[in-house]
This record gives sequence, C-alpha cells and structure tokens, in this order.
Amino acid sequence: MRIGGKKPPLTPDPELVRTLAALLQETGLSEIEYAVGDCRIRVARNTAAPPVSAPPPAAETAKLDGAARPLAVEETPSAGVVTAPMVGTAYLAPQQGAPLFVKLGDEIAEGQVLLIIEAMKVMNQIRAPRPGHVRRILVEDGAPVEYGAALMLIE
Amino acid sequence: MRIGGKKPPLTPDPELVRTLAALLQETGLSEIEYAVGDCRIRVARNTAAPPVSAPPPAAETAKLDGAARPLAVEETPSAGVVTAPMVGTAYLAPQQGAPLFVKLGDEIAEGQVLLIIEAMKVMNQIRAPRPGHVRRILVEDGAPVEYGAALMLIE
Amino acid sequence: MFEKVLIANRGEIALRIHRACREMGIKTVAVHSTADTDAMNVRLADETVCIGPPPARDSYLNVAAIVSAARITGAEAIHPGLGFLSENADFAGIVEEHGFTFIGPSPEHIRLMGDKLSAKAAVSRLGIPTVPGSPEPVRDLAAAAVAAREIGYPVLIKAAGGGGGRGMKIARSEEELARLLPIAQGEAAAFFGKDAVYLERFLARPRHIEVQVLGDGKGEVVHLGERDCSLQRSHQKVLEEAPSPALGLEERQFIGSLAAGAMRELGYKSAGTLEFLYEGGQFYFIEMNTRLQVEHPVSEMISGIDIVCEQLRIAAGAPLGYRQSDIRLEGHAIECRINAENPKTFAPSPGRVTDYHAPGGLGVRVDSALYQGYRVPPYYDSLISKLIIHGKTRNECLMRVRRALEEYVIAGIDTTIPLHQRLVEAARFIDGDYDIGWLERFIDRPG
Amino acid sequence: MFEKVLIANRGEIALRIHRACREMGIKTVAVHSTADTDAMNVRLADETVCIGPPPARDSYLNVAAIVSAARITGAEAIHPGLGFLSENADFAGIVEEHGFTFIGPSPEHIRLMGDKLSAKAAVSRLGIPTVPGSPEPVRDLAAAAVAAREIGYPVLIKAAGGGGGRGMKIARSEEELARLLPIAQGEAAAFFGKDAVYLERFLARPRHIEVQVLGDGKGEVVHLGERDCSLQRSHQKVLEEAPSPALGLEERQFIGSLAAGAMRELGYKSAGTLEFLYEGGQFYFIEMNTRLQVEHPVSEMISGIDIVCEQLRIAAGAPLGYRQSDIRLEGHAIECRINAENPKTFAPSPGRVTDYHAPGGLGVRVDSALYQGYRVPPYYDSLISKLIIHGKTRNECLMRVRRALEEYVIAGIDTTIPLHQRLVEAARFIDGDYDIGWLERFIDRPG
Repeated sequence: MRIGGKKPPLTPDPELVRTLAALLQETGLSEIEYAVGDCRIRVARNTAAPPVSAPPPAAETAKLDGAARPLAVEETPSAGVVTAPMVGTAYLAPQQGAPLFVKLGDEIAEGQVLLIIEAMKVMNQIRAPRPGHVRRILVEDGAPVEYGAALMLIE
Repeated sequence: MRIGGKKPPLTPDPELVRTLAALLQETGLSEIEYAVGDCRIRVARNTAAPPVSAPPPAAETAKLDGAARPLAVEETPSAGVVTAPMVGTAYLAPQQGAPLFVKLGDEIAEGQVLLIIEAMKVMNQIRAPRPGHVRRILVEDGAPVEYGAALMLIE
Repeated sequence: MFEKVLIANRGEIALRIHRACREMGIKTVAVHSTADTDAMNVRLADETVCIGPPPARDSYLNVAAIVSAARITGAEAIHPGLGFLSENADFAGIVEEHGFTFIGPSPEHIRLMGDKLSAKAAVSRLGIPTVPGSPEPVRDLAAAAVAAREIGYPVLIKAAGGGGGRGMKIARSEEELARLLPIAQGEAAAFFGKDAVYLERFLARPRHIEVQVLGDGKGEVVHLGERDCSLQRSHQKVLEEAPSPALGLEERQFIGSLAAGAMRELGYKSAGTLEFLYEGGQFYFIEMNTRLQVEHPVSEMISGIDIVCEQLRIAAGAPLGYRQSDIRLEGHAIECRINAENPKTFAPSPGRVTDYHAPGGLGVRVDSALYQGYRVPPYYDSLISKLIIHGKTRNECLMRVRRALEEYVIAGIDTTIPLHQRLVEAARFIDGDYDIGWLERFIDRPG
Repeated sequence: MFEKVLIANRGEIALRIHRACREMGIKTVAVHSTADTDAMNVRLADETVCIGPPPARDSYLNVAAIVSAARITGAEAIHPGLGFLSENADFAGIVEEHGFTFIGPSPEHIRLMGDKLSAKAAVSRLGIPTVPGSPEPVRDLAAAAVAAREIGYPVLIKAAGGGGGRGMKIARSEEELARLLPIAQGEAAAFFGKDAVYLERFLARPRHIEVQVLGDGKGEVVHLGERDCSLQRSHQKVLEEAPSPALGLEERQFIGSLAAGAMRELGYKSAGTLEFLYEGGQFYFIEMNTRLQVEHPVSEMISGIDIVCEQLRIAAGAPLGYRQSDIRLEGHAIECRINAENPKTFAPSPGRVTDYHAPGGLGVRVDSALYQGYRVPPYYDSLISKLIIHGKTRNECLMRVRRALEEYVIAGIDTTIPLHQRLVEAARFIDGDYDIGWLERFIDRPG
C-alpha cells in the first residue's frame, strides 16, 4: 500500500460524465457531486461552482471485508440514514431462522427495533430514530460493522 | 532553507482540457469538476473562474554574494541583453584605472569589446552581438559572474 | 508468532508498531476515530476499523469498541502503544479475558506500578533507592531533628495535606529546621486544617534519568542503558539523549543492573522504564512506566535492539534469547520531539501540512506519520514527528542534529523545529550541563 | 579543516557530500547547470554558481568553469563526487596547480588505475591475483597446452583481434583444446585477418565482489570489508549488499587484508574500491575505482564509518587515526538503486514528481535529492534515490527492505521500485545464490 501511490489518472471516465449528465436531465437537478474516498466528481448545469477543498493524496487501504464504511467526520448522516453507534456484528433477526426485525417497505414506528449489533457478547438493539418506511437495508445479517456504518434508510 | 517549495505551474494537460470541453459540449453541461488526491480540475462554460490553489512558499537559498543570477533554462535572453558565456570575474576596463571599454549611452559597433571576463587567468573579451547603444551596465567592475549572468543591455 | 495484530493507538507510535509488525510478517489492523480516517498508519494497515468519533473517550479509550474490532477482524493480539489504554490494568485484563494477547506486562504489574505509593514501596523492597522521607508526620522538633539527620540535609518540610507548594520550607541545617518547623506547621494548619508535616530529602536541581528494561517474564531481564530526559517544559519531555552526558560507565552499570535485577526478581515481562531523579551522584526512583515510551528510539539506536519487535516476540512467548553481556551500547543518540505548536507561545497549531520533506542521509531516522497534504487533527496531542539522530560521538550526533533540522520542511502549521534549532546552539546543552529546570529558564530567556 | 568546499557534482551524491560538509561545519558551494537550478543540493548550499547549460560537457565536465567557480567563491577544496571528473587525473592535477585541494587520491594513482592494463600490472606486482592468461599469442597446440596447464582449465580461447565473442571457444580439457584451437584460429583469421589467439582462464558464473579501502597517504590503510554487487543489468549495478552472502569470515579477511596491504604499499590516499570477480573460491582483480562509489553507504552502515567525512579529513591532511583492528563490521546492509525508469522496459522516465514520500523508521536510510514538485531533468543519469537498509541479520534486513519499499511513494514518473519489490521476493536472491548473469535472466523471465 502506498500513500498517493496508486492514484487513478486525472481524467474522469467519459461514460461516468455522460451518465451523470443524463441523470441531471432526468431528475431535473442542477448539480450532482459524488465522492468516493478522495476521488470526487461534480457535474452541474447552469450553476456557479462552490469552492471544493482539495482532499489529501490518495491511498488504497485494504478495508475490512464486508464492513460498511463510516461517514467521514465532517459529513452529517443524510436524513433517514441509520448509522452504527458502535463496532460489532449486525444481526437482522433476534436469532438464527427467526423472522427479521424489519423488512424492506415495512412501515415502522419511532423506537421500533430495526436490528441488533453484538459487541463484547452484549446485544445492542438499534431502534428507529423516527417513524417511516424501510427504504433500504444497507447491511447483511451477521456482517461486521464499524462505527458510523450506514445500516438502513428510513423515510 | 526550504526545499519542495516550488509547485508545478498551474497549466493542466491541454489534452485533458480539450477532452472535458468536448464532453461539456456533447452533454450540454455547464461545468465538470473532477479531483483525485490533491489534483483537481474544473471546466465550465459561462460560469465563474475556477478556484486556484495557494501559491507555494518560495525556496530561500543563500546565493553567491554580488553575483548576477543566471537566466533559468527555459528563458531566452531578452533581445539586447548580453549574458556571460562563462564563469569568472568581470572587468569593465583593460586594467586598473584605465578608461572603461564602454560607458552608459555609448553608441557601439557590432563586435566591439564591452568587457572582459577572467577565467583561469585567461582574459576573455566579451563583444557586442549587435550595434546599438549601451542602455544598462548590469555588472560591477571586478564582480564575479556565473554562466548566463546578465552583463549589459544593448539597444 | 502472531498472524495479525490490532494496534490500539494512533499517530507516529501506531505507525512505529505497524512497521515492526510488517518486518516480522504480521498483518496489522488499524483502529481509528473518524478524525483519523486519512492517517498514514490507517492507509498502510492491512485492515482498518473505525471505532468512534474524534473524542478519545469515545474511540481510543473505548474498550468495548477496540475489543469488538479485534473480534470482527480476527486479530490475535492487541498492542496498546503508549498513552490511552497502555497503562490501564483493567483493559489489559479484559483483553486477556476475551482470549486476545495483551502486548505488554501482566495486569498485576501494570496495577502495581500504576500507583506511585505502591510502586515506591515495591521497588524499595527490591532494593531500589527512593527519595528518602519521614515515614509518618513529625510532631515536634525532637522527632523532626532525628528524621532530618537520617534523611540528610537539605530537607523539605511538606504539609501532610500537601499541594501547591504551600507550607513547603527548605531547611539546610538543624538550626533552620528549628526555625522553620513551627512556621511550616502554622501554614499547614492555616491552609489544610491540620498542622501535620512530613520531612523529605530536598533535591534542588536533579536530572531526569530513566533506565530501559526488557523482560521475557521467564526470569530473563536486560537493560539497554539509560536515557537522559532532563530537558522538559511543563513536565513534557522535549529532547532526550542516550547515554546521559552526566553519567560515567560505572554509574551506568550500577543503575542499569540495579533496575534489571529488581525487574528480574519481579519476573517482569515486556518493555518497561524505571524513572529516577539524579543529583549529587545519587539516584532516586520516582516511577515506573509499564509500557513503550515515546523516547524508546534513542535506546534502539545505541543498542541496535528493536524494542517493539522484542515486545511482540515476548508477547508471543519467546524467550529473550540474549543476556546483558550480549548487549553493546555504541555511539550517541538524540531524539527531538517535534510538536505542532508555536515555538514561542506553544499554542497548538493543527491544520493542513502544505509542504513536507523529511531529512535523510547517514544517521538520520524519522518517526512520523506526517505527509504532504495531511491534516493534523485538533483533538489529540501535538507530537507530530520524532527526529532521531545517531552518531559515533555526542559531538558528531549534535552536528548531525543541526544538519537534519536544517533540512526538515514542515509548512502550513507551526512546529517546534525552531526551538530545537535554538536549543542545539545553547552552550549549556552542548556541554551537557542541564537539569530538569534548565530548559524552562532557557525558553523564558529572550532569544 | 577546510572552511569552504566546492562540490563539483549533482543529484544525490552532491547532497551526500553537502551533508558530510555540514556535519563537519564546512561551508558548501554548489555548482550546477541551468537544468539543476532547483536541485535540492543547490537549495541547501551556502553558495551556488551556475557553471553552464544542461549538457554535461558544458557544465559538470567544464574544468575551467569549475575551477573559476572555486576561485570566485574562495573555496579551498573541490570534491569531485563520482562520475563526471572524479577519475580524471588531469582535472585533479589542474585543481592542485591552481592551489585548491583535490578531495581524492593523487593524480598519479588516478592515472595508474585509470588504465585497465597498467592497473592490472600494478596490482599483480603488489601480489593481487588477476584473471590468468597467456602473456602472448599461442602459436601451436604445444604452446597452447603448456599455457593452458599453467592457467588451469576451463580456458577461453580468444582472438587477439578480439571483440564480440567472435572466435571465442571454451576448452575444458586438453582434448577439447586440441579440437578447438584450429577452429578458433580459423575463425580469428576469417574475422580479424590474423589467426593469433590468446588463452585466458574462463569464468562461467562469477560474482562481482569489491573491497572498500581508506588510506591517509601516510602509510595507514584500512578496509571496510566487501560489497557484493553481482546484481547487475547491462553492467549497471541494481542492488548491492554487504557483507556478501557468498563469503565466509576467512575469505573476507583474506581479500580485505590483501587489498589493504597492496594499497598500503602503494601509499594510497582517500577512498578507493578494488573490484574482483569471484568464482570457485578464487578472487580475480578486474579494476580499481579511485573515487567514492554509488554503493558506499552499505559499507558505512556495517562499519559505522562515514566515508565522505573520512575523505574530507584525509584531504585536509589528518591521519586515519585508527587501525584495522578498530573496525568492527556489524549487521547487514542492502542498497536498492531506484532509477527514473520504466521497471519493465527500463526506458528513462524524466519529469515532475507529483507525490513524494520517503520511508522512515528504524534501520532506514534514504539518500535522495527528490522532493515533491521536483522535475527530474532528462539530461543526466536516471538514479534518483538510494534506499539503504540496515539490520542485525540479513533476514531482518530483507524484511525491512520489503517494508520500506512498500512505504516509498514516488508518483508522476516511472521508477524501478516495482523491480526491487519483485527482486526481494525471489528465492534465489533470498538465498543469496546469484552471479553477475542471474539478474538479467531473472528480469527476462515473465513475472
């Protein structure tokens, strides 16, 4: 692994640009900005450019397999995204074979248990911060999660 | 003393710019911004100028006292500037107390001796590359000069 | 040997441990707070786990998160580094209870040395001198005089209630003692409600000298000589050197074997440091650090022994494999601690490193997690680099320190490099003639 | 000692010399071409003089410019570094004629060793073995057989006209000699017009082993052991190590004292290197370099002696001040030469270094003039960095080389770092089982 060792070239994939341009069209948005690690792309139509802070040199680090990545320190979890408040193993059901706490599309009440994160043999119940519907489940049953990992999307 | 101060010139790869410009055209976007590590490029049409990264700290090196600096490798001596073809000591007169070879304002002929540079006990006559007037004398009598040092301005 | 080790720390020391693991073919797991996602040790690690938000109590001091991270990554051992949980006996115990190896001493030894009083008692039992003092309060002059004679003048009269130098008096003779005792007792009563006072040997201008030991927990213990850490500012070490310019060969061997002998008796495991005050040819134990220390590299440079590698070997159950007689200390080493601080006001200076270039060449070692473009986060301590120089002689070492400081480029933030440049030009430092109070007096001087 | 030294070179070796001067309190003058105005050694020097345009013949080989630069800056001595004018006896002479000290051997010794034939003759007189061969052409089989018996089989039959391996034959016995001699003579006649052939001892798979010597010109000469430089590509050294994995203590002492003894007899001054081919337990002198060498750091790492500092001391007239018995070689050192070249095609890759981060930590030395934002000029050789690693054992050293290569970041240009990473994983290299032909065979293998 290298700091700044293996960078992608400073040329965005034209296909990516076309796709994003199409998305702008389709969604009627004026701007799309997208960043993965320290690679960032932003496309806009008829707008001015907000200043973008230069990210640090790239580096590729073998990440914990299967673990969702945490949100960067500055970012605020986008409304509705439930993130892991601790490191551990996520379970979507009370036990093996039992029905899941929640399924995609379920209407759920505030405080309802969404999943469990096991840390040091303690089962921590992760509850819904607000009522809504389960729009996405971002973690697999039994997968390790780190602090800040996105778990579910509730809208 | 600091090194590493000199940053690259802010001229991106022209090919890259052309590619992105073409993509703007093709996709009808007003702007594409792309960053990898701390390299960033942004192209736009009918929008504000892109942000510019801060200028680098200058490298400070104790230079040879009194010696005129050479022209950087890329620079071409501006027309009329006579530069030193060798390292040595410059003399503006044939010997101590004798009248100077040339004075400020003198009209001179091509090939006329302007000064002498002594290198390894050899007196090298520096001659006018062209006729004209002595507009500036950029070196003092007895001063050390390095290769490429500006000596006189002839116009 | 371990397959995979979790490094429960951050910054240059996490990188130091990562390097030792790499050189032993051990995979590394970096745990980090959300503020350290871009840290070099995180970038270089085989696996990484974010364990919490920036505040240390929620991340680097978060026992549950660290143990869970070890679990989900399948690490076999945890290296605590220094600071944070490194001297937390409970943490060491929990780590072992959960079936991981704690890379350090036994929880018992951490606990024993963690409390200053029990530590002092323990080492005196092992024959190590401590600052002499009256066991219980001295009620009257008669008792005080007896105690003082035993302790030896000058003596410090301290209020039992203690604190802030209040009620403290220095008596250089029995006459002074007779005059000052009642005054001290009076002040003690006034400030702390009870007039009980102790006597203790007064040390005017001691040096801070510490001995590095390595034990395998199987009865073998060696020392790697001493480090002189007398150059301090508000109790923070600024520059360390080994050997100490104040010690001769005999004193070195004396204190070294004394420390190693005591640790052998204790059956001490892993790396540890016994700290002493040194004045008038006498050593006085003050405390023991049962962990790796920031300044460990200077001992590595003169002994040729990789202390972190030894910690890993010992934790894996290997015997030391060498004796004191196998250890040869050669040349001289100096460590400059470079902090992200204003060199005059010492105000912290976090932020983005806009230019970075480390010095190189013969005898120059840099332990730092900085890189160009890195952002020094504001949440943690300000040590950003350790410049470690080795030379055949102290003078060669000093010349090399100057040369390396001159080459070192860290732009965009304030650093203490200018302080070190001033320091290496100071006559008293060049002469090796300094005590634990000298640096602060030097800094306050205009210059 | 000198007040001010002019460094008549560029790149990492100019920086290396600058560092040694700095550590001895000597002011430095950097001379440079217009292509090197931003070079690190130029930036760090006390004074700089531009001596000409990029082509070396007009700048770094420009004797008048360099001597004049010394004059106008008031330098007392000139260090030629390596390459360029470092082995030019006339330059050394001119420098001395103009009243400056040449930091190197006497012009006579440079001249003597500068010509391969006179060098071979000189060292054989001093008792150093060279590749045995027939003094004059062998006319017939009788003469050939006598010569061959003297030389020892296998023998190489070479056309006197020589060149390109044409007419070369290897005879492993007298029978083969009888069969091949006429053929070789025939080919010689055909290719070179005359059938005269020589015989020479044939070396199939020799190693390149060289001995570093230091002499004070006052009769004292020591050696710093050998370096194994067998890993070469088109006669360029790629990676060097010391000690050689092929030599035992006895062979080391044998060749070391042989070399040092010969140089003592010669009254040799400054640093020098005797290069040998080594096969079947025998050493055969090939040439001597009367200058500092690129790979000198590996000898510094195991001996603890700063070779450039010694060159400066000796040039200033100081005696060596130590004996062979004072020199202890410890541990193992490896130097990876990192070139600005494509690691597969070896096409030069000059240009801007967009990211630079050198490895640090214990046992890691980097000699490089690179920095982030530096432009590697296209005019000079492609060596941009030397990664020098020291370890207690060869294995520790290898593990550390791997670790350091993994940390090294040089972006924006191609470098040979990937080649070194491949090399340190190769079983034959790990076993130390290689000859001067091995690396090229290894590189050509797909992988």
